[in-house]
Amino acid sequence: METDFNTLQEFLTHTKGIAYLLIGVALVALPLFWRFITGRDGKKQTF
Amino acid sequence: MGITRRQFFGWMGAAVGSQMAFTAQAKAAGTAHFTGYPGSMGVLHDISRCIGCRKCEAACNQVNHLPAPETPFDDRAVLEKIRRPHAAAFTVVNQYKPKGKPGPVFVKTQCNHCMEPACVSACFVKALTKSKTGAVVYDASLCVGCRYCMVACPFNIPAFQYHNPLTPEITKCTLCQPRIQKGLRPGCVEACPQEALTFGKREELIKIAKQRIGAYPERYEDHIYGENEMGGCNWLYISNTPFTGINMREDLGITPAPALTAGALAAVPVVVSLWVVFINGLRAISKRKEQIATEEKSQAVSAAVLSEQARFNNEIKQLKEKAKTEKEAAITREVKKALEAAARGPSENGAGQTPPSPKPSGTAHPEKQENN
Amino acid sequence: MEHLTPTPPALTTGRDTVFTPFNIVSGIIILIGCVITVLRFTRGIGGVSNLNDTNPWGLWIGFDLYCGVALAAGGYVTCAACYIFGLKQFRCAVRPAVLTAFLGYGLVVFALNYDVGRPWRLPYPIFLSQGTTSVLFEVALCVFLYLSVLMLEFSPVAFEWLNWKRARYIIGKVSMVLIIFGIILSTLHQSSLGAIFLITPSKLHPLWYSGYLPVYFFISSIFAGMSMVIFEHSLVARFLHDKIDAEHHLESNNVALGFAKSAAFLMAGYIMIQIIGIAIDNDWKYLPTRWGLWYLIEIIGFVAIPAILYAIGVRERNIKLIQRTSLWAVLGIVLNRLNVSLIAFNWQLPLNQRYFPSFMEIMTTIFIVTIGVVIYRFVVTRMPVLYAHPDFPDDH
Amino acid sequence: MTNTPSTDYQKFIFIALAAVLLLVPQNSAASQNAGGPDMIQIRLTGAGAKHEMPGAGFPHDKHTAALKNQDCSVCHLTEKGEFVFKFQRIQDGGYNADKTLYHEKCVNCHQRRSEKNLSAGPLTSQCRLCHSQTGGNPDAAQPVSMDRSLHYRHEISSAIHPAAPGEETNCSACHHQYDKTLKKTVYVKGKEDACRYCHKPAFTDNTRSFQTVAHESCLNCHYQIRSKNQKAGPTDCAACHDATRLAGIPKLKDIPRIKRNQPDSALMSLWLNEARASKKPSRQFVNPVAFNHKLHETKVEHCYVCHHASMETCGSCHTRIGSDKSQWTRLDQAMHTDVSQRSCLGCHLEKLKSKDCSGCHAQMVQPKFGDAKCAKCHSIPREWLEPLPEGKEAWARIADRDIRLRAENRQSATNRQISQDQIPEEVTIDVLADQYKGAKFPHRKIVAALSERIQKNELASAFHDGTATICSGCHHHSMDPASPPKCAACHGISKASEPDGRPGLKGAYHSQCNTCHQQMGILKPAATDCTACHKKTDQTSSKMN
Repeated sequence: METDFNTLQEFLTHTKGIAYLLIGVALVALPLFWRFITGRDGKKQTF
Repeated sequence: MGITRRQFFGWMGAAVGSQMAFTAQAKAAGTAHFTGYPGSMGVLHDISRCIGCRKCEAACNQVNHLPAPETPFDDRAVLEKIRRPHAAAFTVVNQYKPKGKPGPVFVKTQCNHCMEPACVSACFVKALTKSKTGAVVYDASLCVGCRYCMVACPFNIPAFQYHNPLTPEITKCTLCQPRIQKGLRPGCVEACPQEALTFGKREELIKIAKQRIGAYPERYEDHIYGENEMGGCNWLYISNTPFTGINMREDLGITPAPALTAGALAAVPVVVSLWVVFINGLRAISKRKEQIATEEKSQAVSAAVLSEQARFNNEIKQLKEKAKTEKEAAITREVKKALEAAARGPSENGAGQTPPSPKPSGTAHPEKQENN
Repeated sequence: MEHLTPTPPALTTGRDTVFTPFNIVSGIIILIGCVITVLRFTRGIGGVSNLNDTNPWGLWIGFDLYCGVALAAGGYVTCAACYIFGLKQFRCAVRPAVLTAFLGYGLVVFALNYDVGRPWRLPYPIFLSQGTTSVLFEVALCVFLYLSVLMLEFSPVAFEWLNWKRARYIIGKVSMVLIIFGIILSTLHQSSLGAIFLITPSKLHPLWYSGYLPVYFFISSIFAGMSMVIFEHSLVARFLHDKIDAEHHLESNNVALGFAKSAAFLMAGYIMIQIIGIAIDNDWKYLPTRWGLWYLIEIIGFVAIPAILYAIGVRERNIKLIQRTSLWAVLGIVLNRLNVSLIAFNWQLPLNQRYFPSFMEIMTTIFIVTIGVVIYRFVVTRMPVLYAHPDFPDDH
Repeated sequence: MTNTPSTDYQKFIFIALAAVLLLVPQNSAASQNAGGPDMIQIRLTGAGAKHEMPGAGFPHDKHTAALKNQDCSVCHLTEKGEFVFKFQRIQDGGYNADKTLYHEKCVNCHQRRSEKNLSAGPLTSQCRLCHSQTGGNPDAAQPVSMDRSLHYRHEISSAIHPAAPGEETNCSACHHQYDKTLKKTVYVKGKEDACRYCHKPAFTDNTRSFQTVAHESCLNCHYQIRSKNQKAGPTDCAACHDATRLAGIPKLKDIPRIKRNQPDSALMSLWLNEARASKKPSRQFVNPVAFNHKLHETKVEHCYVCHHASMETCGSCHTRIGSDKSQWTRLDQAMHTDVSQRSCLGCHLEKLKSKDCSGCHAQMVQPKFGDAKCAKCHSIPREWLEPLPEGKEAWARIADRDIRLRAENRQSATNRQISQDQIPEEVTIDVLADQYKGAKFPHRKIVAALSERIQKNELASAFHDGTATICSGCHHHSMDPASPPKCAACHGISKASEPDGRPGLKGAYHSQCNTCHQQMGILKPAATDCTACHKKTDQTSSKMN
């Protein structure tokens, strides 16, 4: 996998691609973590 | 170079972390400076040499199999009007008559093949890519036809087949990428009788340009157009007249186009992550408020109940006391009566009857109190 | 299910004859639209529009997309107010707002089919080749996802109408997730529509070009959404009053007051950041020019004045004034979006190289708006949008 | 981008709405004030100046034309019998006073005239008609030059009278010096200087600016002569400042020299000066230059071209180490800089840009100081200076001798030129013929034409003194220009330029021919008319795919 970039465009294509993946990760992981935090607060909280 | 779908999914795992943080050679955004593909090719257009013969236009037309023009290429009357590249011509030569110049000046216009192209940065399907040869290459098989590349291009180069209803394409100079890959020079360069166009490695071209400006300081403007404009171009220009006077904007700045939107795009993941946090937080707060409100309400209710009960008990107590005293009084009275009666004789019957207890008022029911 | 709705008198007369004035006018427009559609796909974009190589984007992007998306912001704004900030009194405004947003986005995508060269490739950026460095990629992704989310958000209404209780129950379960998704996606692409023009500092007039463009677009979309909700309610109250149940009727005034208050304050903040933007880029010198005058007309005439009128309306509880102001504010947003995408774009070009939409472009836009109105009318006269469904009371 | 008028109209409305033209008030004024050479921009400065409006544009000739039968006194006051060319005042009265003055007097006059139905300027309510952003057009007003021709006409004019009667020449009518002890200007014969030495661009040291002087002195004189019904110089703006009218001023030929005791020739050498002063033979630095002053006088418009700060010799300020008067520019720097027209090298390089020279020279790398052939000017041989010449005459003799020798050299150079039979009559250039046939190049004819131009020019013939110097115009870098190698020997036949920037053969041919034709103004055949030089072949296209 290429790690050395010659153009800003190449560099950004690479990093923005990862950023979009991380968005997906954030959307799943953060709510789950919130669920974990509030898991014992009481019955029936969606998040 | 680009991200393939396999890579995309490949990164899904732990690779993401290592990619970002631990690759030693990878340049970090803060200090990164990119100098383009080493050895990429370009063309130096010496405007002072151009005579406006339109041989380059003819060659371009022939090389790219474009439709024949309305007027033949040796008809110079078209130069009377300023033209721009369009679907049927990837390059055009324009004639300008700048102030203080005895004769006209001719400028060839085509894709400048930017080092950091705005069109490539803008394309949302990667139909435009920057090739290692220096060419900005268009892939019609991906193009949706959104024309954002045309909006983004600071030089107004990409054109569109507006009259093709179903399969319109973006058209622009290809730097003759297929010819370059065969080791040939671009068609226009080959056709130029004046050698106003010089094809070569970009680094070499800059040296040649500097050499010419140094050798003929009186003839040339001391500026290589395209050396730094919008992060630099693979197509370079030197001129014997100020560029602004020949429709070449000198106010474009040196910021490469991708850098203009990089910041806004960088905000996207941050906004998403923090929105998730904030929205949850806000909801939690408003829920908690609701909860507290409910609790306070029920507390208030039970407090009210308690105080009412106390009042009731008190009343009962008072009534009881009253009843007691009344009873006692009655007893005493009855006893007295009985004694009197006994004294008079046992002739009457109702003597043993208890007095009626006072009926508690309707306030006694705690459940009903809530409805008040 | 018709019997469930309060029977509207207007509709009863409508049943007798199809040729109501509304139907005739919209019918003609739709007919013209169909003709243009055929022309568009036989003669090409150039055959029906004045778009050219120097002005690649015209009315279809400037109005249909830019204004359409901004005015559909009511959906996420109302959802956020109701479910995130817990302002329950806005609950009755949610469904109409979501419907408007759904229609708005649907029509935006519909309009894109005219504007892009090969519309059937519109899914390409999402499924085939991701140009991650493009702001347009982000917009495309967001619009695609948000349209899906809006469809799901709106689906309960359809399910109630169709009386699909099971589906209605399932969708009710995930409604909160949908709402949060909707808000995030809206935030992103409302601002990204501004970010689209970040790449054109040399073409967009400096008074409109700013590094803050995404922020401007986001903030203005919020009060655009609020104004649109108020405006829509005033229209509904006038033309579809028989569709509104008592609760909605009562609450719509509260909605107007609440949104007008927030919008006024947001507009003040928006003006502030506009001024800051000018200061940051040192664009003062452009203010005493003709473009500066035009800019001031937009900012003072269509933001500051509506903000003040909203404020007065709220203080004096003058619903009429608020409703009238909402139209003004909506026009202001339209003006702003047109300025950024069309009027102040390519401002340095001489007049004869500037763009003006063709008749057919304008007709296409009118056609698309008409479709929106027709569908809206169709939906609210049949589905439980403006009133609570008796079988599903007080849900959501 | 083609537009029918109707869409243009639509666009106009659209943009007009967008730009809200209706609120911008200055359109009509702009066109009126675009201005010719007579447009004066009135913009008051001074204490308390508040510019609420842009300056006012004042079309002077329009006013003189409108007041055709009246003289300058309508607007200008006189002092000591001469007009002061300020409006209605002798001296500036400060910003506010002058502002009021302009507003009252201008508008009153306009008012009076409009009441009489005469043509009149803007009135009180029409501020923007005068105060527009666009007053004055810098390109319209050209400076007039008192060149040798015009100077001579003033010298011999019988209408002009010298300051003191009995003087033979008119010099004293204009030239003067300020005598500090007498505190007045006096005329000193033989010490006439250029006006600009004292009259600077702005008012300095109690001396009027050059512009003021030029107007007050010239115009008053013209006016007075005319009032005696004699033929006089012009008094309208355009006559001196309009490009076309300036070009129409007749130029005299064979103008006699200006007489100011200047030498015919001068020996330029500072070390020699020093050696003479100390009477000691000095170590020679570089051979002195014999300067043909008389010849150079005819090549420039006026003395001021070279004598830019005084009529003294160059060396009086530009000393060997420079002086504060020369801002530490040494003589050698002053004479060899290529950025100033006052230096020898700068002026000679400028001459290379003329049509006759630039055909070859525009394509040559511009010579730098170090590349110049020093001995061409520094030509006085050492032995002529031994023993050290004593006295002015001895110096002049040496200079004259050198100048004479150079003239002889020029003559013999013409004779030495390459003989006609050495020059091929016609050359066919067809190495690269494909789409077009080879070009027939009339070699001898072209050499003859160039030689003729060289011989007509003293400077050119002085420098083209080698047998075959002319050949190197095209056959550059050739070791023996008389028998040059083929162009293809150095210029690659592969159609591509070399990495060092050397053009390929096709580029070399075309740019050589075309550049020369364009530079020399030979527009036929046109550079783009391929078939004027080449016959088309049947092969319709070059090998390209």
